[in-house]
Amino acid sequence: MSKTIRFAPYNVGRWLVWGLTAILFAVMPLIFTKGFAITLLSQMGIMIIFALSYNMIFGQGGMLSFGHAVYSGLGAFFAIHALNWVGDGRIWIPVSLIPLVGGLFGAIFGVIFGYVTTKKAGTPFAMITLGIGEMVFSASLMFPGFFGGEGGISSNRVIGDPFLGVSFGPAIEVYYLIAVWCFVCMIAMFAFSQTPLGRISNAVRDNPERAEFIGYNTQRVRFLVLVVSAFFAGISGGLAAISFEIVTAENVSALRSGGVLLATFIGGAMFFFGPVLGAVIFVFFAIALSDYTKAWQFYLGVFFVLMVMYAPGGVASLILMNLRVAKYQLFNRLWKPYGWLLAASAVLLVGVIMVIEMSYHLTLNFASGTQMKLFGFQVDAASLGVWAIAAAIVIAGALFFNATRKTFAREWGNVQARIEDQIQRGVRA
Amino acid sequence: MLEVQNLHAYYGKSHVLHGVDMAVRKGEIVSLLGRNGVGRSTTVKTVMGLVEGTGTVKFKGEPILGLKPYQIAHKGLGYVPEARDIFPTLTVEQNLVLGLKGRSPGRWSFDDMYRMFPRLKERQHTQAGVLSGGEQQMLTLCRTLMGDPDLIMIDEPTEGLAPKIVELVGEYLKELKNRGISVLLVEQKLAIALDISQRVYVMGHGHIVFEGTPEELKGNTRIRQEWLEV
Amino acid sequence: MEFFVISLLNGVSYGLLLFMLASGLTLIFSMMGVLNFAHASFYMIGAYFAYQVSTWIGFWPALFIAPLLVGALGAVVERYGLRRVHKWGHVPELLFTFGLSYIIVELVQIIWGRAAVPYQVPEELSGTLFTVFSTNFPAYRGFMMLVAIFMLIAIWLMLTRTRIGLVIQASLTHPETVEALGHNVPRVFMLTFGGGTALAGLAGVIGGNAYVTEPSMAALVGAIIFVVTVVGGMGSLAGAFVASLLIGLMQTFAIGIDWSPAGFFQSLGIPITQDTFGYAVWSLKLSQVAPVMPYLLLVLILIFRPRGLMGTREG
Amino acid sequence: QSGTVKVAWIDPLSGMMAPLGQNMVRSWQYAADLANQGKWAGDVKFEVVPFDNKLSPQESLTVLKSIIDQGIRYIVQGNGSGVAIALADAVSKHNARNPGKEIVYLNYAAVDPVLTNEKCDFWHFRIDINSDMKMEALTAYMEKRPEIKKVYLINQDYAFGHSVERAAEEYLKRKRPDVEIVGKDRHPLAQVRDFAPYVAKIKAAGADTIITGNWGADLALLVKAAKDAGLTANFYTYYAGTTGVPTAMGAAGEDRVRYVGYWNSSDPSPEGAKVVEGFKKKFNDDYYTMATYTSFKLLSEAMKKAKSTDPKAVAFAMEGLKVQSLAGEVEMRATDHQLQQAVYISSWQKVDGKTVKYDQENTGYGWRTEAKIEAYVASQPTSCNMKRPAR
Amino acid sequence: MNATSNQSALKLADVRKSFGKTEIIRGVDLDIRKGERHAVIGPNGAGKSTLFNLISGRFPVSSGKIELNGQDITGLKPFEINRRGLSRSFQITNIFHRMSVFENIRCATLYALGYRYSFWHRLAKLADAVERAEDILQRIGLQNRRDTQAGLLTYAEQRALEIGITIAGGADVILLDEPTAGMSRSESDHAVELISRVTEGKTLVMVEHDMSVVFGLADRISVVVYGEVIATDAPAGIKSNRAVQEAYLGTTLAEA
Ligand SMILES: Nc1ncnc2c1ncn2[C@@H]1O[C@H](COP(=O)(O)OP(=O)(O)OP(=O)(O)O)[C@@H](O)[C@H]1O
Ligand SMILES: Nc1ncnc2c1ncn2[C@@H]1O[C@H](COP(=O)(O)OP(=O)(O)OP(=O)(O)O)[C@@H](O)[C@H]1O
Ligand SMILES: CC(C)C[C@H](N)C(=O)O
Ligand SMILES: [Mg+2]
Ligand SMILES: [Mg+2]
Repeated sequence: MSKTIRFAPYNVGRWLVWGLTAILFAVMPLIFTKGFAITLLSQMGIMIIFALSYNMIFGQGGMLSFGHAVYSGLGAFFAIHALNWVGDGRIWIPVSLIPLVGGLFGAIFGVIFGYVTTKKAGTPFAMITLGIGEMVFSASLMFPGFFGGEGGISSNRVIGDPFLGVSFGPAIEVYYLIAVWCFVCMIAMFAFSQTPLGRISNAVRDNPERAEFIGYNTQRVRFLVLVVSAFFAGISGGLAAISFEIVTAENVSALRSGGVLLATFIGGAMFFFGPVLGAVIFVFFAIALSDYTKAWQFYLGVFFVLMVMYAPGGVASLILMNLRVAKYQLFNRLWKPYGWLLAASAVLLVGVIMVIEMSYHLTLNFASGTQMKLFGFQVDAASLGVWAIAAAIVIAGALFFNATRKTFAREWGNVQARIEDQIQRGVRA
Repeated sequence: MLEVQNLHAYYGKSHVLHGVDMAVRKGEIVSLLGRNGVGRSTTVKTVMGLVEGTGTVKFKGEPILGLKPYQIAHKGLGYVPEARDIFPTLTVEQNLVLGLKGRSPGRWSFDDMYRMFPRLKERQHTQAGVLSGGEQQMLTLCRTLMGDPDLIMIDEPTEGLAPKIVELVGEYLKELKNRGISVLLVEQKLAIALDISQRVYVMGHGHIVFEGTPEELKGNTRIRQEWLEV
Repeated sequence: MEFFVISLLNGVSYGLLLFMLASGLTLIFSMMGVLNFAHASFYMIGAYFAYQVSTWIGFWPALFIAPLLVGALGAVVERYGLRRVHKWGHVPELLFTFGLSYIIVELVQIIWGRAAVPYQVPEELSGTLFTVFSTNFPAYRGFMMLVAIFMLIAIWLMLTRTRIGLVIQASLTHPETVEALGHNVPRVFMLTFGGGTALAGLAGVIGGNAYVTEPSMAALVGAIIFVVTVVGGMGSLAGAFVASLLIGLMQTFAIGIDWSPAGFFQSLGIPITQDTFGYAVWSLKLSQVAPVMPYLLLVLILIFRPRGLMGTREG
Repeated sequence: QSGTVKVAWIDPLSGMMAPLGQNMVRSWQYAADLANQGKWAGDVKFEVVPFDNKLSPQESLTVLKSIIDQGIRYIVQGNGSGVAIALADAVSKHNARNPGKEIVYLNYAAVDPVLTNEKCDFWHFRIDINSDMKMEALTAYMEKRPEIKKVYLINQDYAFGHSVERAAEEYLKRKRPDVEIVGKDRHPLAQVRDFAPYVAKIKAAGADTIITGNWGADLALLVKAAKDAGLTANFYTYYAGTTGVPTAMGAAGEDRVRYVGYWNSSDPSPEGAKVVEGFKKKFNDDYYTMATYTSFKLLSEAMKKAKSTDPKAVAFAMEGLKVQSLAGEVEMRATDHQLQQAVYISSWQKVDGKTVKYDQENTGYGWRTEAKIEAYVASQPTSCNMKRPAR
Repeated sequence: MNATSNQSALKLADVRKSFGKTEIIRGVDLDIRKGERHAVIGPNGAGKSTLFNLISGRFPVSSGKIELNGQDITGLKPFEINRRGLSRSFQITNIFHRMSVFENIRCATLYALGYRYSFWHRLAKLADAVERAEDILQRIGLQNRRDTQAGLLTYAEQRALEIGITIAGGADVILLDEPTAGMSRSESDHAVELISRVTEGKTLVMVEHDMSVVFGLADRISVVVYGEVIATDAPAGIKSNRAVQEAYLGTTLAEA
């Protein structure tokens, strides 16, 4: 499960994957054209860069940071000031290159803070990053001149005359700007993981002491990786500045730092593509789901905790495990248990969602009465009958789930054992 | 005292013990010999409840298979794990304290331990993690003794010990026996095992392939060649 | 003088509250190696439970019942959550509690809403304890101090009179071996976590009505108590005590002092004006910097004395 | 014209200021009901859709995006000038980039003067009176009270708090040069849980009067800490009427707390009394955000005048419009979109049924009007240079 | 036997080390010649591993001086010492568990091949690193475990990998701490053979309790007792040394 993905040189698969990614970036907004979808996709692009940059230190480098938003956030602040300066005519940079300003300052702060934080590893590192994160956050409110105080700094990304018809006014133009940056950054970060420094950061993660005895200054390794990571984080901040046209203290807050950790872990920190999935899921929760339910943070939290408990390799590991099953052509044995399991989970989920949504409605939507829409039905959240139905569904779902879970676990175990067997035999052969 | 019948054990899906039968009587030293990886440690761990197994294990006539390790320990079975299972952040003395099951020491006192290995006395208040390999080995043995077991299962106690200390350990095991404690010794070093034990078992790939006295084993070149030597 | 005495009292009472929180965190960390990110969430739950119970049967029963309930909840969390994650190491454990803190806030909001609840200081304690010069010192703050000190003694007794600490520390690295020596490790873990969270719950009972009981109360102290535990030295109870008081006093006094570098230079006759380079920095008053000070302290400590004030080990 | 006009309400429903938000969203929905029942805008129905912005400017913009996606064209907001400035800016940009999809922003409580001066914008309308007008009135009242000698300024550290602090210093210096300002404090907005250290400081400074723009929990907790410590200074506030503060003041605040606003909900006109009573009956809560009433009046009249519910037409129609609020006639000044209305100063007193009719938060205390400054007196010039879109 | 020259590869002069109040290493002088295979033996807790830790820079010395190939390396960091041509293995296996066997070795070659902290080279294109790694895999006999995750290897394989990592950087002075500990007879015979093969032409210093290994490999032996070197001699001399017998070997020597 905790295997790093390895590509043979010039493998067709890699070209295919990158090619598909590029096509996906290009056609997504053509499929989902609503204004809302564009917002969602743009945010995903930004978050992908941020999460991948975080994973450079977390998954690849073994540094658990609680303050990564410092780099994206400070990058964003510098980017937005740069944007304003461009607007004032004080400097000239094309808007499309503003993210580079973010990246540059992200890296500069990576050098400054990283010098301090990377002296340590493990828990002390985590704690210092927490401290630095909080410190920068509090300090940001103390220097309103630069940070704009509670209201933050706003800007206007539409500057000067449109270039080739692109003014960056319409959201779709901003989306494509983000998409291009995101794609380039993804390739760059993947390439980084295939360099000596990238690989040595894996080594330092696994066993820092031993790394010292093969000639590496682990502190230097951590430092360099952090700076590179901060650079990409800064780029994501710069893109955020362009997309939102406002940067506030929240951009450097613990909430952001926590968010990127959540996203990365959910996606799967062990795999290069994990954080990409994580970012997509996270943004989906935070933006799409939040439009439908006030309880989205609850669902996100539960989802995260379940992942930690049952799939610490993240969504990516789940996918890879299933791909492995498919590769060994054992899926036919899993269809049925899977079907039952999913059916049971669906029932349970419906019940839980009913309970949660009705409770939320009762405590939070006091003003609009107790009537609410649930799965397309009009229900009265205060009526005992509806609660009884919900409870019944939850209980039935739980029993059903428990029953199917056991069969599934057994079959899954068998299948995995067979695969392992085959692998073993393959090695012997 | 300890009876093991038809014991099977698995790590995940890999079947490690394929029906082990053996017994240890009161007041004797029994050695369990065999090559690396045949499952000697696993046998002892299964008896102790650290690995799940099927079959029968009786201690003092009571079935103990399926009990939790701490319950088994309270029945008077002691276990000295393979090398370096000391608690690195605690001091030597605290390690020993944890060996105690109740409040009061049984047959053994701290002083007995320190007399046995004066080296430990010197390091009494040091963190156990920084002890040398050999010192750690001594500490594990003493820690289990503090719990006052009636039968003690020792997994490769001489590994990493200087030749001279190896001899010393042999002496102390005999001393245990004299105090009425049974010993199940898992060993690699034939010489010492044959020297001190009353009976020996030889294990090969998950089951017992030989049972007898040391003399019988010395005489049985076939077993020795097939299961012990290269 | 009046200002000094009152600030001292305020600082100490705030510091002691921090200590109540930090002690549970320290206990859990030093024994189980788990950095419990949800610790402040249990503090919050304590406050809400106390509020709920006190609306039914009054504050005094709540003072005892609420921490017990929180402790039971903590034990359940350990039994069915943490224990499962334990085998994957400390980072997943930490992340588990991190995720838990998200869930707890949401649950609290589902049950009690997003606004503050009216959890009040009981009648008996709402008066004035004594008057310093012309300022009143509220009785409730005195009560807070008393509970904290009582708790400190209780923990100290438990740790010195029992072997629990040793068992847990040993189980961190070699749980199987400890179990083979005859200790019921899972139960001890459960009790420790339950105990630590109960302490947080007690702090919630006391702090909830002294300050405000609302859903962001956890996030607000969360970071600070980490500062306390790290500055004091991770795993050191004495350190947590000293650091709590230090930070409590530091924050209280800092708010009250308007000293700034600019003022200092001006009193030396060096003019500092709007146009001076770095005016934004020079003109910062201590009272404005107050929120950053704990974190600055944390970073400095970690750089120059990574073990913390009284800690024995790094990390 | 007919149909339903959705009005998005963007303010905090979570965090320290949530109680305030809850009270206000109720007020908005209540006022919408009044407008709908009274057919103020003919067949047009209003629907208030609440959005929680957690008091954060950034979150507000995210919320604004989804409001735009949902096709809502009217937004109202009030809690926090920081949020207001960000929203006004974002609305202005959106409207410029998306002609035909404009949004109108009614600001019902964010009173930083810049919004109707340097940063004024065609799409922004302020229904409250701005901070400088309030301070002008407050200091005029203080001018006649010689017992005021030492003043302490404590404010929230953000746009609005700064404007209160600045205005207080400036106007006091002009009107009462003898008054000494013994201390100034800015504390983080909606963060402080314990004001005891601040109170100790105020005490040490020997202040007899406190001027503060604090609102909601920030004022309630300040008052509570002052009460606990036995501080005897008088409070001159902007928002002692906001949710939570009356309870905190209780009897201890009698005659010691004053507040400046655009209405007195304890002593309203007969029309106002109906609203206050109806609201109390429905929610067991106090109606004090009179701007909700005025806002629907303005919108309704403007829609009738423009014969359209299109935001652009309505915005133009609102300019210079005069309507009846619960405190008399008010006018939306065209030059800066600052509503011109009277200013009230009231003090915290026992309910007596005559001058103090309704109590607040069931404390038995309410507001007694001390002074009323008519709109034309309270009015101030503006530096606004409004850019209007082509009609 | 290796060809030994008279130049010294590693030279310790009055090296001392205390932990707290206890002095563990109490003035050790040692001169190991280039190309020599040197064994360090001694009772448990004598300070052998500590000595290794001092030489390799894991702990700072309390006093004394250590020279590597004539250069003073006292007080340098482990990675600095490694870069000067000294590499060590550990008594407790110390590998990169989550990486493949091949990656373990390749990482160990990178610094020495001059790629240092590069993030402008592509690993897959570094022919020299790949070549050297493959070669070492061959030599330690793990080529058919090339892509296995290191943590999944058997104990003996991990020990072999440990040695592979140690020699991969091409250091000319190699320290091995109990390379055959925990191995069965046959495995340790295999290990001895492996060690003598891969350290061909290099200077080797090792700690070992297994006398058959020691006497099979070493050109010279030093005996450490209580933090002091009580004897340094050829194997035959050590075997017959009374003091050594008393302090360390005991009577079992006959069987070894
Ligand atoms: N935790 C485990 N998971 C999977 N397989 C294991 C585990 N522990 C041991 N094994 C395997 O079980 C078999 C028996 O192991 P065991 O430790 O009992 O052997 P042993 O006879 O004690 O040998 P040694 O001399 O190495 O101690 C070996 O093949 C080993 O690889
Ligand atoms: N960090 C440390 N702090 C305190 N004492 C230490 C430390 N490291 C080692 N020691 C002590 O130094 C002594 C020598 O330890 P060392 O590990 O060097 O022995 P050794 O010769 O390698 O023994 P073995 O053959 O048993 O491995 C031991 O008594 C040990 O307890
Ligand atoms: C709701 C109000 C109290 C907001 C405050 N007047 C401000 O301008 O920020
Ligand atoms: Mg074994
Ligand atoms: Mg050693």
